[in-house]
Amino acid sequence: MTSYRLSRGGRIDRAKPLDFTFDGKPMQGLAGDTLASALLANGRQLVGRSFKYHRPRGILTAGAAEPNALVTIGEGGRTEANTRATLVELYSGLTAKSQNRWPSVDFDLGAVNSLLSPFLGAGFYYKTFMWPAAFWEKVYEPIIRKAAGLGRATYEPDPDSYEKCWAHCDLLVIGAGPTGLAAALTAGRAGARVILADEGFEPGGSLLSETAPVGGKSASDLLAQTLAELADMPNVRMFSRTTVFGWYDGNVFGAVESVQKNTATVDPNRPVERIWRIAARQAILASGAEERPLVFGGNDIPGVMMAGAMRAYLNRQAIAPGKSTVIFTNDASGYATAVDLEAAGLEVAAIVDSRPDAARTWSGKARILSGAVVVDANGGKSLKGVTILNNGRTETISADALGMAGGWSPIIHLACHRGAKPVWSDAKAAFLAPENQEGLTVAGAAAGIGSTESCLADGAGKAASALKVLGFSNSVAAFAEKADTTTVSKPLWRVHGSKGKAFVDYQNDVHLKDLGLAVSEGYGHVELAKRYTTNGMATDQGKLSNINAIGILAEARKISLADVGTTTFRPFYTPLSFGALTGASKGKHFQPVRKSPLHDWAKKNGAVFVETGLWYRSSWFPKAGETTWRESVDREVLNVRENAGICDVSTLGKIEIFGTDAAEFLNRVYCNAFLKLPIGKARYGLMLREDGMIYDDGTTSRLGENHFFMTTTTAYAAGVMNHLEFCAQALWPDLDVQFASSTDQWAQIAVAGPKSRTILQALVDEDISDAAFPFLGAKEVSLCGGTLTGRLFRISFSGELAYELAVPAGYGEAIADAIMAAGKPHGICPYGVEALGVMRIEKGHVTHSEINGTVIPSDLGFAKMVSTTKPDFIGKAMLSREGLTAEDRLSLVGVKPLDPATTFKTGSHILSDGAVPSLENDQGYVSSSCYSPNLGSTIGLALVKHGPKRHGEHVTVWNDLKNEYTKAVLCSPVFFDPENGKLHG
Amino acid sequence: MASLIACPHCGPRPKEEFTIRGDAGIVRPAPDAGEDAWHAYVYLRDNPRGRHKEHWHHTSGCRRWLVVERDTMSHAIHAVSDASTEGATA
Amino acid sequence: MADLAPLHRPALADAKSGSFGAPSTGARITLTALPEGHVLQVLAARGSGDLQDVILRVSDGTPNAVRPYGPGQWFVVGDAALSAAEIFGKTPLLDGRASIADQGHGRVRIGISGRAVEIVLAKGTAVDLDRTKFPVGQSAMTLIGHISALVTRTGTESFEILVLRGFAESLWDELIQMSLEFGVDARTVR
Amino acid sequence: MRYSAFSVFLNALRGNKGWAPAWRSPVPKNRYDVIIIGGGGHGLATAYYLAKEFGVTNVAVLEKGYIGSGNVGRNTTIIRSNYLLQGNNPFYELSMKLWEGLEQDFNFNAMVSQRGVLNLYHSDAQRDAYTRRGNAMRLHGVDADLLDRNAVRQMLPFLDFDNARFPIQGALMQKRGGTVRHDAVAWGYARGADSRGVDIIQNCEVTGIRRENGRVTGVETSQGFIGCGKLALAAAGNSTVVADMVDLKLPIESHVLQAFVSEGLKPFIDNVVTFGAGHFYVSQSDKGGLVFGGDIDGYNSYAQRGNLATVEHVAEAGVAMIPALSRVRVLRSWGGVMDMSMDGSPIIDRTHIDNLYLNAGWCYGGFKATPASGFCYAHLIAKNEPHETGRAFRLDRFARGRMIDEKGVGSQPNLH
Repeated sequence: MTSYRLSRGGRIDRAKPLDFTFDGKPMQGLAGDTLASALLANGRQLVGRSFKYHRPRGILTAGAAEPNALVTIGEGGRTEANTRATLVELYSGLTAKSQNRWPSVDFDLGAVNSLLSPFLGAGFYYKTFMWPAAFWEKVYEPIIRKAAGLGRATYEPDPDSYEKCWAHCDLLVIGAGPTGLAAALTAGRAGARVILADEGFEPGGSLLSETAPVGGKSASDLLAQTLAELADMPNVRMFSRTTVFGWYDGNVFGAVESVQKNTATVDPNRPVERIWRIAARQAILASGAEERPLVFGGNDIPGVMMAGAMRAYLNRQAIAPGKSTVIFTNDASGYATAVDLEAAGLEVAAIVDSRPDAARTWSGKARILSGAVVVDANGGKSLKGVTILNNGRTETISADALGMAGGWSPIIHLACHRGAKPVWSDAKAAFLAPENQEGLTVAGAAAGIGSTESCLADGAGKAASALKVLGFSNSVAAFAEKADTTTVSKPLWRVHGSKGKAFVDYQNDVHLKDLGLAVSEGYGHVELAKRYTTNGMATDQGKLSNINAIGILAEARKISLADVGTTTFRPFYTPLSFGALTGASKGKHFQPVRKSPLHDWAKKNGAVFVETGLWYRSSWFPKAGETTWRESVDREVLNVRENAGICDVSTLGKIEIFGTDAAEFLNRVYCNAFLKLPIGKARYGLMLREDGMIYDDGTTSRLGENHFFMTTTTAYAAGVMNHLEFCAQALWPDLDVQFASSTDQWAQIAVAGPKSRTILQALVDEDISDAAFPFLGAKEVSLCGGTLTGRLFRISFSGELAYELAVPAGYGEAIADAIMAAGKPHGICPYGVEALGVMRIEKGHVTHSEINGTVIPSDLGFAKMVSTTKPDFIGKAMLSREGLTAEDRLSLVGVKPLDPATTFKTGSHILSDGAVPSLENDQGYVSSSCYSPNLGSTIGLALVKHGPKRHGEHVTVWNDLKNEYTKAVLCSPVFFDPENGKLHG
Repeated sequence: MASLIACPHCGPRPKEEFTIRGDAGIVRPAPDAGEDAWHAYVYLRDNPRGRHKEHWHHTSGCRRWLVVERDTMSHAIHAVSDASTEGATA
Repeated sequence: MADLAPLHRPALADAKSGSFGAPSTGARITLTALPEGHVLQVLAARGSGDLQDVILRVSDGTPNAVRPYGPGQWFVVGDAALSAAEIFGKTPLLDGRASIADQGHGRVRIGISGRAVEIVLAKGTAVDLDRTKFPVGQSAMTLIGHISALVTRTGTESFEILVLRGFAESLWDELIQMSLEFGVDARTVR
Repeated sequence: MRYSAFSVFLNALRGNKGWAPAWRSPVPKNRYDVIIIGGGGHGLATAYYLAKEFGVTNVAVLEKGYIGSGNVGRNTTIIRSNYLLQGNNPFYELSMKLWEGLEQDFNFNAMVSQRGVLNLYHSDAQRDAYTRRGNAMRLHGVDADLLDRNAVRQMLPFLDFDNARFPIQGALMQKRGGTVRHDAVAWGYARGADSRGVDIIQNCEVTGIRRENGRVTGVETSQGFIGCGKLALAAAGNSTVVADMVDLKLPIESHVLQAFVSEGLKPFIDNVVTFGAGHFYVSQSDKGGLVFGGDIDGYNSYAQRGNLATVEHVAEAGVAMIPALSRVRVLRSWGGVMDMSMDGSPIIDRTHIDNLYLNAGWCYGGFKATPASGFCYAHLIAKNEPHETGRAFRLDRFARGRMIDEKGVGSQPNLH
């Protein structure tokens, strides 16, 4: 046969040819083709090689269950491996390549594995490759890994965009076949908000390939009329090319829409794929049924195809499966295909029906063999003929196509995503979804219904029922009730007497004998058999293979299918790209950016930024001529201690606290006293967790009788706010206290250094002399001649005379500029978080480097802050436990090298002088360290056993990762100005 | 679960808007309740298969702490209420 | 002592401005940085009862000025900037039944409108914005993508979004991205 | 029958008809010296070591489903011993040493593959924390290397180095870390235990624990009453359910953790890599699937399934780390029930009942611990004395204030 495309028929547009390539070879298809149908039209039956034995494989199905026709499509960053040719809508410029073959799909050296197949049975790798032990990783595993896998993924970045979207509806209808269309029509007419989702590029499902009349009309007319009516309803949304992949709690469905996968010219303004999260009040699953393959020798030879797929290709794309087709069936579907083949003028060599009493009126030309089976298909890279066992006699018929019709399995995947187990039905000879699941009804072929007319009726009827639940009282089913009269035949799980390999799971090359071996070795449980043989674990998730495997296991174990049961259906129904799941949150947009109101001010001043959570903070401000970051930081530190510096601390968490019980509340959430904090004063507070560990620290100021202003660390701002709300709402709802996060309201500026007061006084209207505004003062101030109100706090992290000035964020930059201007004559400089860190370490101030969730106040020298008089505060009760009062807890000390020319790093461990390195001898670790330009040495804070008692002890600071072993001495953590002389300036 | 939680103040909202703290069936003991009571409060959990009350914070919504009664087997949500009205009975 | 009034820097001063995305004209989205006037966060005291009418007293009386986002919690917004003293002056109007936190700089208002505005916002929020469920005047504090914001319907095809200042530019960029398929005109200049 | 290349060859010639069941399906005896509740990795390993190392062979493992149906069959297969704290570090290193000789020991190829585990860091604070951790590992003789950005880039050039929201600064690497074929671990231990006389009883759900005079005398099961001398719990996510039968309240919550696998690919990523700026870890299985996971969903659950939001977070972190994942398709997700303890570390201890033993609280780290957990638990059961290495995993450590909290997040299990 020169062309497999018939000259007439189909739903293709013969006026629209589309050029594409397969393995580099130019080919042409038509609009309305899938890649699979286009390949078939070009006479390309062999499209891939199997996973293990590298057997030649052709196209088996016309849909999502396809196990064989996996190809790599696209180029560069658009390369997509393992793409089902049956689902790809053909477009001009498509490039497709076969996979898992070398050098080519027609001549694949890997096929030698077929010869070794007796040694490569299920689980053989668990029994060998163990000697010599080192060989597994060096020899065996690399070979296995190279051989395994399917397609090759690209390392190039994806040039396209993706997005996610929410949708809401009264009724979600999954599948736009006859059942789904009837359901959508019923709900649409009732005025409900309907979403109808279908994975195909053309809605209609089985109606697209149905040739028999439906309810007195042609299927295509019925389809056209229904779609036209739905299109006119504003309350109905049609999602084409949209696969519903998962059913989640709260009746939320995940769906993926293929927006621009059908074009080589992608519009950058639109995503290529879009994830829908559909919140549906009710849903109808109208996903149809999957035809079962038959398990006989050589059932994987290219040319063997599902009978229903054959019919779909014939009627939708006008594709002939071959010159001479044999149908192997135990179901009516085989006959429907035969009818259509003959109607198209194609030869049907025989209909092999395994049922002895196949009493079907057959008026076609083809010969019927009742009670017969195909035991073996013959051929290599294409089908040559079939061997038939007919009442004890074998017979060979030559044929180049074989259609398999083993009966239908309802597609109930989604209905089982929330834990429900499928239920075996003897009447339907199928696993059905359990009934009465809230929010989801299974309808039509997915519920085991056979005829198209009954599916229409079922879809309409179940939609009407769902609408009733939703309160649409007067809905009318769009199609009248119609009893299903289709008879279900006894499934044929396997054919006995095959000579060739009879495949159960095509893609993973699991054949009949593998399942037998699993049972005899004790892996007969359906889950163990799956794991041992890998049946159902391929990219098709066993859509074709699982049911036959269960039948075969049942036979081998001599129990019923119901007792064997199924493996668990889990999301996703079909594989889903990382890109779609990620949406727009990629690259620099992985997480949002949070910018300080002084970000642009810092940029203007040359800051180098560092990511701090979602914020960017200024690290340091290099000046011309400075070549290392240390140079800049040292200068900033020395300048602050000598003159003054300005630092953006806007990222600290800031919380306004209101209420008549605000003071009482703070007294309970801090371990130190807050009840009597005077108005106009700030206090350092330590917040514990209920288990006694320090949670966060910060200063809280009283701005009014019932108004406090709390600051938190940058990292814990959100956590502290949640914690306060928990305490107020869940623990002590009787207290009158409210919170407003004002982190973003204020630009907060630290001005530190001996000249800070002089500089600030230039902006602040009120007197801020030491007498008027002493250490820990906190008040609203008038700025710039009364043009602005800010808040001034006399607090210090650097140990210098220092202030923090908060101004409304929009004025932050102007005020920072004004401070810089006022400070210029005094030598002010901007400083970043690095210099801030150096100064706080010099002063022995802790941060979350020390407050790491495992320290209690006494570990950090805060024992005296813990109130002994307050009746209750968070964390009080657990502090007295033995482990929290133990002598040997890691506690804060300073550490510095004996030789200032040597250094050490944070994360180094502390060993007693001369001790052998071991965990037993571990004394603690360096939690923070820096170079102190004031001391001319590296200094560190460390958490060390018995820390405070060991000042003066010589130790080794051990950093084996860097081969750095520094002799050092433990000391007070306060390295600089221990008398706090500078603080009071 | 928790694809959607029906916040009593805001209506159904997705899990992403919430912060989960955990067991809401335990009551903070009196300060002097003793070591065992405090140990039980901070560390021991019922962890039932079935209905379970939990504290969920509608962090990206109304910022209220809620008590969500949820089934740990089916993920069905039976009740959602504001933690303050749940009060000390939680 | 400097007595020059300091210059106000809008949060979206440097944000992307102009026309982006599809050239279509029918369903274009307009994104507008609204005036950084006043934003008052009003918090009811414990047991203060129904405060709906009381809250109105501190608003400028324009439609949709009062935006509830939870029990006893409102944002009151308006185009006029208010000084600290003016805000302080409003507190007595609440009869001690609620407190006011000035958020005039902490939160930024963005207007978004166009025929496709519901579709665009559905790319960020799980709130059902169908106009029958979310009529004009309705507000919801919700996540838009990864950012929390208060969404208010101000018209059949227009919404306002109130977002933390630090996230404003990030959200602005995301809203542009979400609108590309319809085409978007982004205006940062008031 | 001993497994070997030779036996595979010989059986192939005989049509693979000579293979015996990997383990028996015995009818339960009336009484065992030791009953282990839970036929997962830890239960089976415990039985194996009880028989092999301590000569205790009159042992039954009771499994309510099929063996390996819990977390050993649904994890991301990673092994490592990169722990920080003294209670954990030697224990996980013991486990690593047992992994290294496991296959030859139990004659089953579990595909232990020391591909190297890299934990990326993206900030100075993370680097410092990894410096502390790496040095703690080295103090115990565990291999650890701190790589800078360039070294990571040479190994894994396809990570996002140029356009990342949180740029990669380096990684802590444990070369000896890697992956193991998870199901095979359960099967190897089961086969090894069975061949030493242990009865593995599947489809046997424990419904009650019988006690007399303050001691356990046996268990009620779906297959009837079975007596025992000692009872050992190894029920992972269902630990509190079993402990409830003896009114033992545990510092444990059960949470769902999802894991994922992609479609099969030709070799794509060689190591185990964890993202430091989000929750994501990935490796590639011998079959070609990318096996990956993220954080727990955050709420109590026994449902073995999770929600879509977590799936999306995991994918977002994955693409942030490896942009080329964008066009790779995720095949399947599943969920395990994690016995999350209050400090993130496990419990191997005696209980208030003399002959009742507890092994629980593995959080999501139970798989890598399987050999050492089995070994130390067997020691405890056989000798009534904790093994030196697992001594810190006491049940009363919370009451005593001796938590082993690697993350420092305290008694909130969904943060561990």
